[in-house]
Amino acid sequence: MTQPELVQSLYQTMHLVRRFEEKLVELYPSDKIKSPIHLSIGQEAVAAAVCAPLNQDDIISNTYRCHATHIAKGGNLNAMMAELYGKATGCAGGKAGSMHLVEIESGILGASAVVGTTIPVAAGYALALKNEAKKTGEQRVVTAMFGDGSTEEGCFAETINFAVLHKLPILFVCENNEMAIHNPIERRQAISIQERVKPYGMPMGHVTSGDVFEMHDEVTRLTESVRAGNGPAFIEIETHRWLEHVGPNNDDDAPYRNPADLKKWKENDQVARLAEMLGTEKTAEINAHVEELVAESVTFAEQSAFPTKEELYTHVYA
Amino acid sequence: MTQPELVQSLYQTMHLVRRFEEKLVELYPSDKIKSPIHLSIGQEAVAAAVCAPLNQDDIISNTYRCHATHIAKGGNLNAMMAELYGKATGCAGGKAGSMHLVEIESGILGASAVVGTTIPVAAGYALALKNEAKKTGEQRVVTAMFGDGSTEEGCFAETINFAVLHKLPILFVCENNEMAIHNPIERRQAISIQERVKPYGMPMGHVTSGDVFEMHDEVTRLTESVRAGNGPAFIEIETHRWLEHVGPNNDDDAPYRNPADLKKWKENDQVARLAEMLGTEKTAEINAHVEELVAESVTFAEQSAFPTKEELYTHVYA
Amino acid sequence: MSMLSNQRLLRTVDALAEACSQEMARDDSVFLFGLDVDDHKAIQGSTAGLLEKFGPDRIFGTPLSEDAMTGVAVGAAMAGMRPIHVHIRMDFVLLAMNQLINMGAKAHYMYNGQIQVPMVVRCTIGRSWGQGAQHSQALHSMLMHVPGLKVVAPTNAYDAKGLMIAAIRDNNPVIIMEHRLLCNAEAYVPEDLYEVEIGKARIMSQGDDITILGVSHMAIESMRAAKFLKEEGISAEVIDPVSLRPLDMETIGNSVQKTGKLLVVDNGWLNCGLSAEVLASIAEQGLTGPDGQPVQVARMGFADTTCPTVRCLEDHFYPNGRTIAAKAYQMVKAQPTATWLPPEGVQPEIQEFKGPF
Amino acid sequence: MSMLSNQRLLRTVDALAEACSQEMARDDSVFLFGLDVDDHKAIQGSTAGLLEKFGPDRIFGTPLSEDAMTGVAVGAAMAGMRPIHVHIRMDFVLLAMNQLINMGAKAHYMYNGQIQVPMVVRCTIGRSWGQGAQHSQALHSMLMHVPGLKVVAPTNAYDAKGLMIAAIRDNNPVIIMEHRLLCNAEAYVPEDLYEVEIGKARIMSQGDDITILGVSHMAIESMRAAKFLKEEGISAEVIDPVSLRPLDMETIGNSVQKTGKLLVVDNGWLNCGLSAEVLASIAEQGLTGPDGQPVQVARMGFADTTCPTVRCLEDHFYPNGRTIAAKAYQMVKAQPTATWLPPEGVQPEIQEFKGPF
Ligand SMILES: Cc1ncc(C[n+]2csc(CCOP(=O)(O)OP(=O)(O)O)c2C)c(N)n1
Ligand SMILES: Cc1ncc(C[n+]2csc(CCOP(=O)(O)OP(=O)(O)O)c2C)c(N)n1
Ligand SMILES: [Mg+2]
Ligand SMILES: [Mg+2]
Repeated sequence: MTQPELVQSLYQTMHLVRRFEEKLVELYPSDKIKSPIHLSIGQEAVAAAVCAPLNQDDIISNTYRCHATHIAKGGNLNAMMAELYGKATGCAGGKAGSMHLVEIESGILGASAVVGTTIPVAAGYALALKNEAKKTGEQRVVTAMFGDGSTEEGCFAETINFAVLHKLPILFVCENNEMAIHNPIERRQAISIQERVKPYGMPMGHVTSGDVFEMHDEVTRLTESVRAGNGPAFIEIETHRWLEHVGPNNDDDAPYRNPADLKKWKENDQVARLAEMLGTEKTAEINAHVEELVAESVTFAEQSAFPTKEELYTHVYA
Repeated sequence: MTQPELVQSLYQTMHLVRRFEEKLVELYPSDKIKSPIHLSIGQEAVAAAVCAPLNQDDIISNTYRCHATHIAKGGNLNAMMAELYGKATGCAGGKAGSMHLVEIESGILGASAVVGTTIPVAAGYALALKNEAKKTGEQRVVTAMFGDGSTEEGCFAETINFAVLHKLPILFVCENNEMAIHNPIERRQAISIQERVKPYGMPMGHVTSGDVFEMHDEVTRLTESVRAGNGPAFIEIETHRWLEHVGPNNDDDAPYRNPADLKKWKENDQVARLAEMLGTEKTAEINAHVEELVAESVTFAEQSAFPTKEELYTHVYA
Repeated sequence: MSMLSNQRLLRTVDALAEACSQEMARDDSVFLFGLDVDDHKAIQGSTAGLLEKFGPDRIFGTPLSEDAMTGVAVGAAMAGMRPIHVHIRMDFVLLAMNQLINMGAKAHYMYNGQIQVPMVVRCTIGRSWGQGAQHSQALHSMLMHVPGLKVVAPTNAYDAKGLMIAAIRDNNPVIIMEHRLLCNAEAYVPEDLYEVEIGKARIMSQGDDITILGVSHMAIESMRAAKFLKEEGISAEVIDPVSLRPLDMETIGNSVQKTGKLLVVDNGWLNCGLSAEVLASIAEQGLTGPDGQPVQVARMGFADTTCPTVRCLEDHFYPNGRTIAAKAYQMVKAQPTATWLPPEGVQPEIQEFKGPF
Repeated sequence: MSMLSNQRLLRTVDALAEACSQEMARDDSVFLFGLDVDDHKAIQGSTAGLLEKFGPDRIFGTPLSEDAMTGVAVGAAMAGMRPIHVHIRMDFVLLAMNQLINMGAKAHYMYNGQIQVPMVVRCTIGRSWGQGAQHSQALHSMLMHVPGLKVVAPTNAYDAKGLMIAAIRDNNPVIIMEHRLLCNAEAYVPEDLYEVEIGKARIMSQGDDITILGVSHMAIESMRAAKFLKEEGISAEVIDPVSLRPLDMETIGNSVQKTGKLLVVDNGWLNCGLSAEVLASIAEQGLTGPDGQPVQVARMGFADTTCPTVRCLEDHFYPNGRTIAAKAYQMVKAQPTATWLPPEGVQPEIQEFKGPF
């Protein structure tokens, strides 16, 4: 991919995430979306960068804050919006909602609302892919997304140890927004995530700049290392959540917020930055396309039917 | 304590542990002790060193492999043996057995047979003692004993983080015999315990020599640091289990054993070493006393009654 | 509810906060901790004001480490403190099962009375607004299975305060199961400190034709059902068990001997659940109704599925006043296929509830 | 048990190892892992020979990390593998509850069928030789509570092999609950691959006077009871449920309609347990005996206490053939205070069992 192509591709992904979620902000007061939504507005660069080096049949594993990577990994936008509406045409027929988005044909492993749970699950998937590669000769990779808070759960330490021990094809991505709900990281973690993880000897990255290109380069380097069979890698990407933890609102003046941080990160907005790089014309073209996609997803969701009550009893057992 | 006093004291403790457990080895085939026993023969130095700097009202928290520290911390030997026999006069009236020895008046918090469980429990106790010290001005300390295997449980990582964050008065003691049952540490842990713990910035020790004096000095230094209010400390003490994981037998020729290791550690036996330092006369005197204590505990246990069946229903709720 | 002076209308969450505050003032061994207990949302307000009053040593947020934090509560309790550990959803208690069950429930027995574990675990059952599979579980039946644990489930502000105080003073691990939809429900609550006895059920409304035992939010739905039934001339006795372990089988038994019919409506799954326990206990005792016939029994609860997210399926996942009334109607009329269903009613706590959480 | 060719007398553990070995040979997506599965003790022999045959990629020990290892099983299963995760004691499953219940049980439903979780969890209930509070728990009732999970409990080598094969081939998480005292019990086992259907109970001995449902080791004790009762002229029908979730209420229901009496003997606690579920289900259905009277029901199980270590208390913690017979005698004779107790019998698996583990 040439540099201009990259700029365009990253911009398109980030802008789509941004606009999709802004649409949710707009729609939410209508109460058509009856499920907790955890938005990634402000954090779009991470998703765009992380998914860029992934193939469709690579796997991404998500937390409840999963809209951005769902989109970036290529999840069907209509099925996604329909899922948020709880419609039968949703990616999980309305059973999942925002917190459990899934689309296995796009390599999107179901998300979980219990913090940390997906980390070992992703490692288990990676174990299977390591096994598969012995037969196919092709190493698919698993990218495990999680927040800074997840790393406090015991299963994080357990999984890192296991993954290194078994040289699993997994990239651990810690999306560090320095918050778990309203609780700042320094009140939860005695030492930095970098310090904790470094001793495991995995190839590591740490992007503090918020620069989507730096994220992209680091993630690409590490993903390729994983794909080459070098075992797990780890990257921590610093970012900032602009809106409240859950829901569509700003909470700029909530006591846990540091306004200077928010200001700094907003000034560092990668969506705006890349728009500028692309120029008004190109941006307008992409934007128009994005608006269409988002509008179409809303129409699709609105026009779809709710599941029938028989659906309550389907898929309890396989 | 003068150096000769220290030698004598450490020897007496170690020898008592050794002889008590050798007595168990002797008794076990009689089937009078009907409970899994996890012996510390070969590891006595750790218990002696760890308990040396502790006061009676300091707390030790144990795993199922708890005979050695139970004795070293000053647990009543008669009540201990009676407990192994399951007698009403046992330290827990027969309800605990070998794996859950307890004697709160000697500062011995009950042991647990679920690996890792006692680590956060010990931290919780330490939290209470930190609180207590604010009122009394005296900092009691908690010494948390655990094996190398425990450090793989998620709660270990969770607890270390919490203890450092809250500057808890706790000394973590990892008794590293490099085995979890028959599974060697290198097949379970991707990196060393030292590497994993070092980043937390606690005062640390690592005794690899098997030398009881080195253990003693290190443990003393760290215990005093904890007592002085500097927060948690961590020590890893390498050692070797001479007998099988559970039960009274040798398993020298089991496939998981490295005979060279066993030989090396047996040649490094601290009980024998200190006996030599003390000279035959002093040793004989102590040994005679120890034999009496052990014999008395057996007599006490044998002569005690079993609990009545009503005891089944006592202490379900407080 | 006994009459105490200085009653005010309080929300359940305010009553909980008041109970903690008064107990923390009375006994400095009490402390409260858990994720998010000290932020500005204060667990729906149920921990509001505590930080200001008691400072960060006695009320503090924790890392995301439910397993170890439960162990910390156990250990602190062993040392004589009285921790209150808070989970914003009961689903997360699954991470704490080892400490709760292998240590908390057993320590007193295993150590033959030498050690006590006076700890409280607060946890909220989620419902509505697409809480979905992992934020809506009610796991009381699992916990009730274990000797050494106590489990209570307040359904109003009065009980919330009284049970919280009783739980704090209890020398055993007590799990307080709250319900998200009941957080803001108001009731008269005395200013004074008082205990609601753990182990006593409460008759919410007297009746002769059928006994309905409603657990947690289902106590509210059962009261709605009773209202519907009244219009059909059926008088239902509604019982709120209040305490789940120990469970007041005496009060339930007395009621069913009067009515001859029992419908247990659990706020949880049926299989191996509280509802099974109650039915089994009645059958085992061979209790009979006023006609000398064995008590007729039935149960309702969560559908035997995972909880779906979308409202239209969720509506069928939970019993409600109407479906409860319909079932009771069938039982009382002895018409198992009767299709009477009350008119749509209001369920303000559901209809007005808007997340996002 | 159906008759298949090439039967040999095998211990339960050998049958389990054979089942795994044959399935691993048949289907290379099957792998087995867990603490100590690959050492020379081989989980009482139940994993013996697998390492030699299939190598360390398909059978491997793990770190002590039950929570994450369960997650690894879930994830590998999602990817199409068929993991078998082994716990040497069921008590340790409490560390795995979050992954088992929040992910394993729910994924298929929550993701609307897009994902399957074909995993097996093997776990052994400990008993005797002072296993005590934390090495003796039988937690099947907790797991039975959860939609999405299956739970089976083989009591002989034939079922052990057939259930293991069925569990491996099942597309859901299946928990296989074994019993330490039954590890070495022998039964005739076909060499061929066969499945024992998950969801079907087995009538162990026919009878007319009372139905005794015995779970896990209690199936053995119930057979002992039936023998004692026979000498008193009482004919007991003993049923081994084999599968606990799904539970074959049809077979149980048919039996109690014939005998009019049901004694459930669970190998676990009673409160909110399997025994409660069975009694509730019978009562709910209003089943009657041959005399048209409601079925008379009772249950036995672990004492409502933590398990003590010393043998003399442990003996009272568990039901046994004699106490089961005595209870059944009271029920059949309709003499609730009858004190008949059979003579001391032999329980070789208990009397001969010597730890140390
Ligand atoms: C096991 C568990 N504990 C607590 C919660 C409540 N909770 C939901 S989101 C969250 C914060 C997680 O923070 P982080 O991992 O940093 O992710 P972020 O929300 O910042 O993206 C918490 C504590 C939960 N869902 N699961
Ligand atoms: C949670 C848990 N998992 C597994 C076991 C089984 N088990 C008993 S002892 C043991 C080994 C523990 O090793 P380590 O912590 O090094 O202690 P050591 O026995 O070497 O003293 C294991 C795996 C257990 N008791 N608890
Ligand atoms: Mg975060
Ligand atoms: Mg070890």
